[in-house]
Amino acid sequence: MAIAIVLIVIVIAALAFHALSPWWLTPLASNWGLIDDTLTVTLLITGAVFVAVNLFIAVAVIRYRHRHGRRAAYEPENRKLEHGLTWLTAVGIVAMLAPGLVVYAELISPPKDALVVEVVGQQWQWAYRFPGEDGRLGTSAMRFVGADNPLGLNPADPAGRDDALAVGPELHLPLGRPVRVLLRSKDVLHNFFVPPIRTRMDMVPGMVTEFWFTPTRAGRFDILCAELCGVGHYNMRGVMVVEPQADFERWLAGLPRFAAARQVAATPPGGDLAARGRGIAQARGCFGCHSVDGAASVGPGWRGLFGHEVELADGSRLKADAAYIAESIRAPAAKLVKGYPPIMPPYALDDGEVAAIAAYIASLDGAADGTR
Amino acid sequence: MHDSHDAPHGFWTRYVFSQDHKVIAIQYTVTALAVGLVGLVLSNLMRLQLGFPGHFDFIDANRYYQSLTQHGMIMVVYLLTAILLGGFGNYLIPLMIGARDMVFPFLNMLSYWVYLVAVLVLLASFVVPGGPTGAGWTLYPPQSILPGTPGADWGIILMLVSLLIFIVAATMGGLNYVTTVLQARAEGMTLFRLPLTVWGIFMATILALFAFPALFVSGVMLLFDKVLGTSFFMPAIVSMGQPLAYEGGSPLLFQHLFWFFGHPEVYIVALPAFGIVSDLISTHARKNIFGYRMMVWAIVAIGVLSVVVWAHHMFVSGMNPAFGFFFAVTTLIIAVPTAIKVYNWLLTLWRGDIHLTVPMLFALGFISMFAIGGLTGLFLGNVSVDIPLSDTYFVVAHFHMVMGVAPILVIFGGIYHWFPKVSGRMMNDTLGRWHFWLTFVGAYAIFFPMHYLGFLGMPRRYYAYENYAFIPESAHTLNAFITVAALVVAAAQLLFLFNLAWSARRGRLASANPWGATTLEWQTPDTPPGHGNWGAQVPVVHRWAYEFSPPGQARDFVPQNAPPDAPVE
Amino acid sequence: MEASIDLARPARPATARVAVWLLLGVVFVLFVLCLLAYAMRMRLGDWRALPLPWQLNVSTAMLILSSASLQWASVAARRGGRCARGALFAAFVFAAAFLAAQAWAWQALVAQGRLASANPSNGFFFLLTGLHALHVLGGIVALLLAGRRGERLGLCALYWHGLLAVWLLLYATMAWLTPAIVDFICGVA
Amino acid sequence: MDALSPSAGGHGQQHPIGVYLKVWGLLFVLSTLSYLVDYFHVGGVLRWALIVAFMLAKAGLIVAVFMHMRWERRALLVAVLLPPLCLLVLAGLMWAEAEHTRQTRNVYFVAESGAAGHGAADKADGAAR
Ligand code: HEA
Ligand code: HEA
Ligand code: HEC
Ligand code: CUA
Ligand SMILES: [Cu+2]
Repeated sequence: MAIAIVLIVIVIAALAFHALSPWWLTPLASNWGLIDDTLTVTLLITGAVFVAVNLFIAVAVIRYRHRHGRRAAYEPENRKLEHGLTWLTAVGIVAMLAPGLVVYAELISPPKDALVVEVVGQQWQWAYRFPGEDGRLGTSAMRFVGADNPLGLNPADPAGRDDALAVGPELHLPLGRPVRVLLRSKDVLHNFFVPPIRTRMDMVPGMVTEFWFTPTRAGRFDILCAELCGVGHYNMRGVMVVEPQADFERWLAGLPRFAAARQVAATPPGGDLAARGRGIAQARGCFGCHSVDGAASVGPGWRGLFGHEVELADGSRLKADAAYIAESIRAPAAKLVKGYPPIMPPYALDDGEVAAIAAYIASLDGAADGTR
Repeated sequence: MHDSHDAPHGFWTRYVFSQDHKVIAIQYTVTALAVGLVGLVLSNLMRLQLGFPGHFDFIDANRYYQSLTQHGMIMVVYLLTAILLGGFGNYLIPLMIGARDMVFPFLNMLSYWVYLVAVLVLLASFVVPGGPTGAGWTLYPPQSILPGTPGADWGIILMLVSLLIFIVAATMGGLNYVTTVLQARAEGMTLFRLPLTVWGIFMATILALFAFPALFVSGVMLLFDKVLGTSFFMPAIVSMGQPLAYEGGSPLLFQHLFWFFGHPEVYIVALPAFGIVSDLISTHARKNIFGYRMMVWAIVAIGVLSVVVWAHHMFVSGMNPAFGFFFAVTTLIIAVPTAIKVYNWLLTLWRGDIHLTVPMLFALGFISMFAIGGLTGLFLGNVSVDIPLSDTYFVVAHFHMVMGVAPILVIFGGIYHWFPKVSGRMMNDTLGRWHFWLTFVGAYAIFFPMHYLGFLGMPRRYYAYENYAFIPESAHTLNAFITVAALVVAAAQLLFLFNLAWSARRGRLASANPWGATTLEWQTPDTPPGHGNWGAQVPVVHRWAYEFSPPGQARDFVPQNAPPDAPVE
Repeated sequence: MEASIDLARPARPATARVAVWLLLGVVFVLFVLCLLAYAMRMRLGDWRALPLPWQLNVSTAMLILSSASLQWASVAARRGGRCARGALFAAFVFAAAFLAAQAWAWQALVAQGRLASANPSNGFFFLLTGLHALHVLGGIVALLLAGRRGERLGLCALYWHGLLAVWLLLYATMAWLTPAIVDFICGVA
Repeated sequence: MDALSPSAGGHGQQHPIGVYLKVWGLLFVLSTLSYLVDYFHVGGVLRWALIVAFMLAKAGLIVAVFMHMRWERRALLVAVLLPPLCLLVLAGLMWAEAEHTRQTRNVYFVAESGAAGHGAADKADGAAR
């Protein structure tokens, strides 16, 4: 008996929860209202079945619970009933599936005139690339990745020379124009997920995946990584800024082009040491775990590190000098910083590179340079 | 493989290295529940972090991902698969089909000990340097074998080795169960007179035999990639700034192999639960199961179809987009035989004589949980609706309702139901009811709201959700609520453990057939059944397993082995 | 099933046969899945066919001989013939020779520097031969336990023939399967 | 007493309509599968192998059920025949999948460095497309 009441209460509570809950789909910001509609159709059908099933149990328990002298009916099967229910279910399924497939067909056929943007993932940061004037993205390969070429573009491909690079969390897109997003990863699986645009796709190393949408609402949207990619997964943040075409073009124009960026980054050692250090840290993926604004993320932040006291896991303290930094890079497990897990992989960098990184970390002090 | 198989005498051969299926079943069950408890504790560690982020600093990101992975893997493989096939399968198959034991008792024993080794290797990964792997239970490469993932050195290797060992154990057991069902049925026990429990376990075992090789292959290949540096799954990669020597492989290949195993796996744990719950409902509603043949065919159809739906886990994986159509269609087709099962359970209740015993409560709870979990599966199976929901808490809610809670409820129901046969004593009713209510209502409280976090877009496998603009403060409050509910439910399991331990020694003595059930296991001459199960004579079967309340009979059930001419008074 | 509890009866031969067939089914699925992965991986561009070491011909011959001897042994044992012991011994020797020849092939490849990691085709070679050798090894253990009774030898022989079939399939695939053939089968131009 | 009838009562030989429905559903699925063979442009020998396999399965089902072959055999037949069939499906799909991956590589990536192995990084002819 109690079970009948509880089931009825559960149904009522579920409906009330649905009606009153403040948690629901984020407001739509793309053309994919169709997905929301399909979801609503599915919700209505399944919701009705949910209510029906629970109420049926409740009624059955109330009517047919054991009482003295009651005896169950003997009824091995009832073909007409089973027949009918099977058809009913089939109809329900078709009602959900048909619209779903229609929408899917559209989801996988991007319009021809879409703006192409490439998103490149790496543990735990984002980078973006737009085609230059020729409207084409250059080819790439992992073997080209280096300090001066973080996205691994093919230097010999003329189509890639004018590609605009945005290395960092921020992606700008023009309002109202279809965007075809090509996705690529340098290391592991990631997933480009912006809840308000609904559609998304995994980023798979070794291949290029894609999806498309049209932004319909201006604003700043969180970009999340929605495929487990290691300890920093939950912290792989990006921002998608949707803005009018003119603003977007201004932003795009300000981006470095591949060929030019390479020249700058290739400053020979002995030039600005700290800048070289920054390049190395960028290429080696240090920023996946270390921020430079002093905030702690997966690893300790670098601002205010050099020359200051560090508390180690064993309680001892020491001053962070160049030797300590070198050791931290080459044998991170030797001296663990308090409050952090021993997850940093050892890096076999040569003395020059280590010195450059140390110089860069030192340069972060006192907000002298305003990096980021 | 031994020639003689007399009733064993010594302590060791009787209780430890026993070849008796009943003892092996208990060993499997106890071991599985023990690791299950570890899995439960891990889930609460995760919940503590999610509900009260930052308050418990021993749960850092590494530990979180390790808990997540081990929780998922333990629950799915080492608890559910092991307890349903190794525990329930072992105990019930021979008894229900009227056999004296499994056809290969020695192999059966070996299967348990190999399973135990798999468990120990798994647990060993908790103490190796770097800890257990934190790659998620799906173990997707490249991430699972690269730095940046906890346990990427020792942890993942031990995880894979443990899985391979587990598969060996499952195969040994599986060959045994299938052959036993095919070859050792008592006279008169046709396939279409088998209790649905046996059907469910039988089909699940066939699925296991053909699906586990896929996991085996992907596991071995992943080990090769990790240890020998081959590039089966690994393309050219720059990891943490270091170019690696891999080249040309495809991570998608692993995902296909994994899910070619993974989806049948979820039905491997669902089908036995379907079978068991059918028997519970029929017995405690004193009514024949409605549409028995349909139920059998539904089990077969689900088993078959479940092998061609795997890529519904990969709708956003970047696979060939044309596959979406195929897999959406096959996935939703599976809902039809599943729906038939739900209808037939419901129709079995209708016009029944429902005894609200503890096993029946768990069975009813199962229907409710399973229905909602299955229905949310339809969102996910419908490609375009899956795209926004994939890898969010909606998926977490779906699979906990349908797999995390529903079969667990059946396992509890089954334990309350068969405990009198296993131990000769009844379990305590009051404690059982408390256990049910806390678990059932608590599980709703934990997992129902998660669907809404999923709609909101909260991704799963997140250690923390700080500073995301689209997540309102209220969502964090909700998470705290869920955590509290999870702690309560976990604590409620202590009632169950206490009840088990206490009833085994002090429980009320049970009669041979306390529920008035028709199936053979209740008709044994001794309770608990002795060595060889049947005394001098194996039973002869005269009817199906659901002869409840037949017209013109004084009693409301007729055992399967009661002779047709002499109705039981 | 009369008075005495007949648990002493070993599994009926028919029963054991069902189990061995099932086992062969599982083994077959296992290797077919490997070959599926093989075919898919082959497609991905960086594949270079591995020139198979000539030792494989030796090992193939050994496995065929072993299989035949075991069949002979099982038939002879069932008839109560005397040659059973000799044939059984031969089966062991040939099986061991098979493993030795496989190991020799491995060693030859390693000596040429063709390690598993050099190319996916090498990786698959070691994977497939290794898994298969493990199955043969398992068979040898079972054979050791089987003794000399006819029906048990019959079961072992069945398993042996299964492994031989699997080996021939593996060998043929590694030797002759090219992307062009799969393209032809699948009709992709 | 009829050994095939589930209950002892006098239900006789009739097979419930549900079974026919079920089988009908299966037949429908098989037909869909044969149709999908065309949809995915599977060709060559595999195409005919698949189509024939599906046809045989259908014929088998019809013989077994609508022609009342023994129920038990059928259950086993289904359980034993279908896994290989499913493997065939897997085979076809995997091949299509590899093709898809290779296509994206050909379009977007510079060709792998080829037989020389890695290291020889500069064989970068953009003509690879
Ligand atoms: C016991 C385990 C179990 C079971 C039975 C199911 C059953 C189903 N599952 Fe679930 N699933 C999992 C365990 C399970 N699942 C797990 C573990 C995962 C996540 C793995 C991971 O990523 O970690 C998952 C993930 C998962 C996904 C991938 C989501 C994603 O990652 O994006 C999908 C997508 O299609 C899916 C679909 C379904 C469907 C359609 C069913 C169907 O079989 C359900 C059928 C049941 C019903 C439909 C309800 C009863 C029917 C009625 C009451 C009749 C009325 C109905 C109508 C009129 C329509 N599941
Ligand atoms: C059978 C499977 C099963 C079960 C029972 C559970 C039980 C629970 N799970 Fe689990 N969970 C998984 C399978 C399961 N889970 C899987 C596969 C994943 C995915 C992993 C991944 O992403 O890689 C996952 C992930 C997962 C997450 C997602 C984390 C993330 O994505 O970041 C969360 C978060 O809340 C969670 C919570 C819980 C809770 C609170 C419980 C419970 O506390 C619920 C309430 C408790 C019960 C209903 C009783 C359970 C009883 C037992 C387990 C028997 C124990 C033994 C005895 C009593 C003797 N689980
Ligand atoms: C996987 C994440 C990760 C990556 C990638 C990473 N680190 Fe770290 N790093 C950490 C963690 C965690 C700590 C703190 C624990 C410790 O000392 O090992 C740390 C500590 C350090 C320290 C000591 C900082 C202090 O506050 O005392 C230095 C210096 C450092 N890392 C430099 C680097 C450099 C340079 C790189 C790239 C070449 C790098 N790290 C890449 C995680 C990472
Ligand atoms: Cu990147 Cu998760
Ligand atoms: Cu699935």
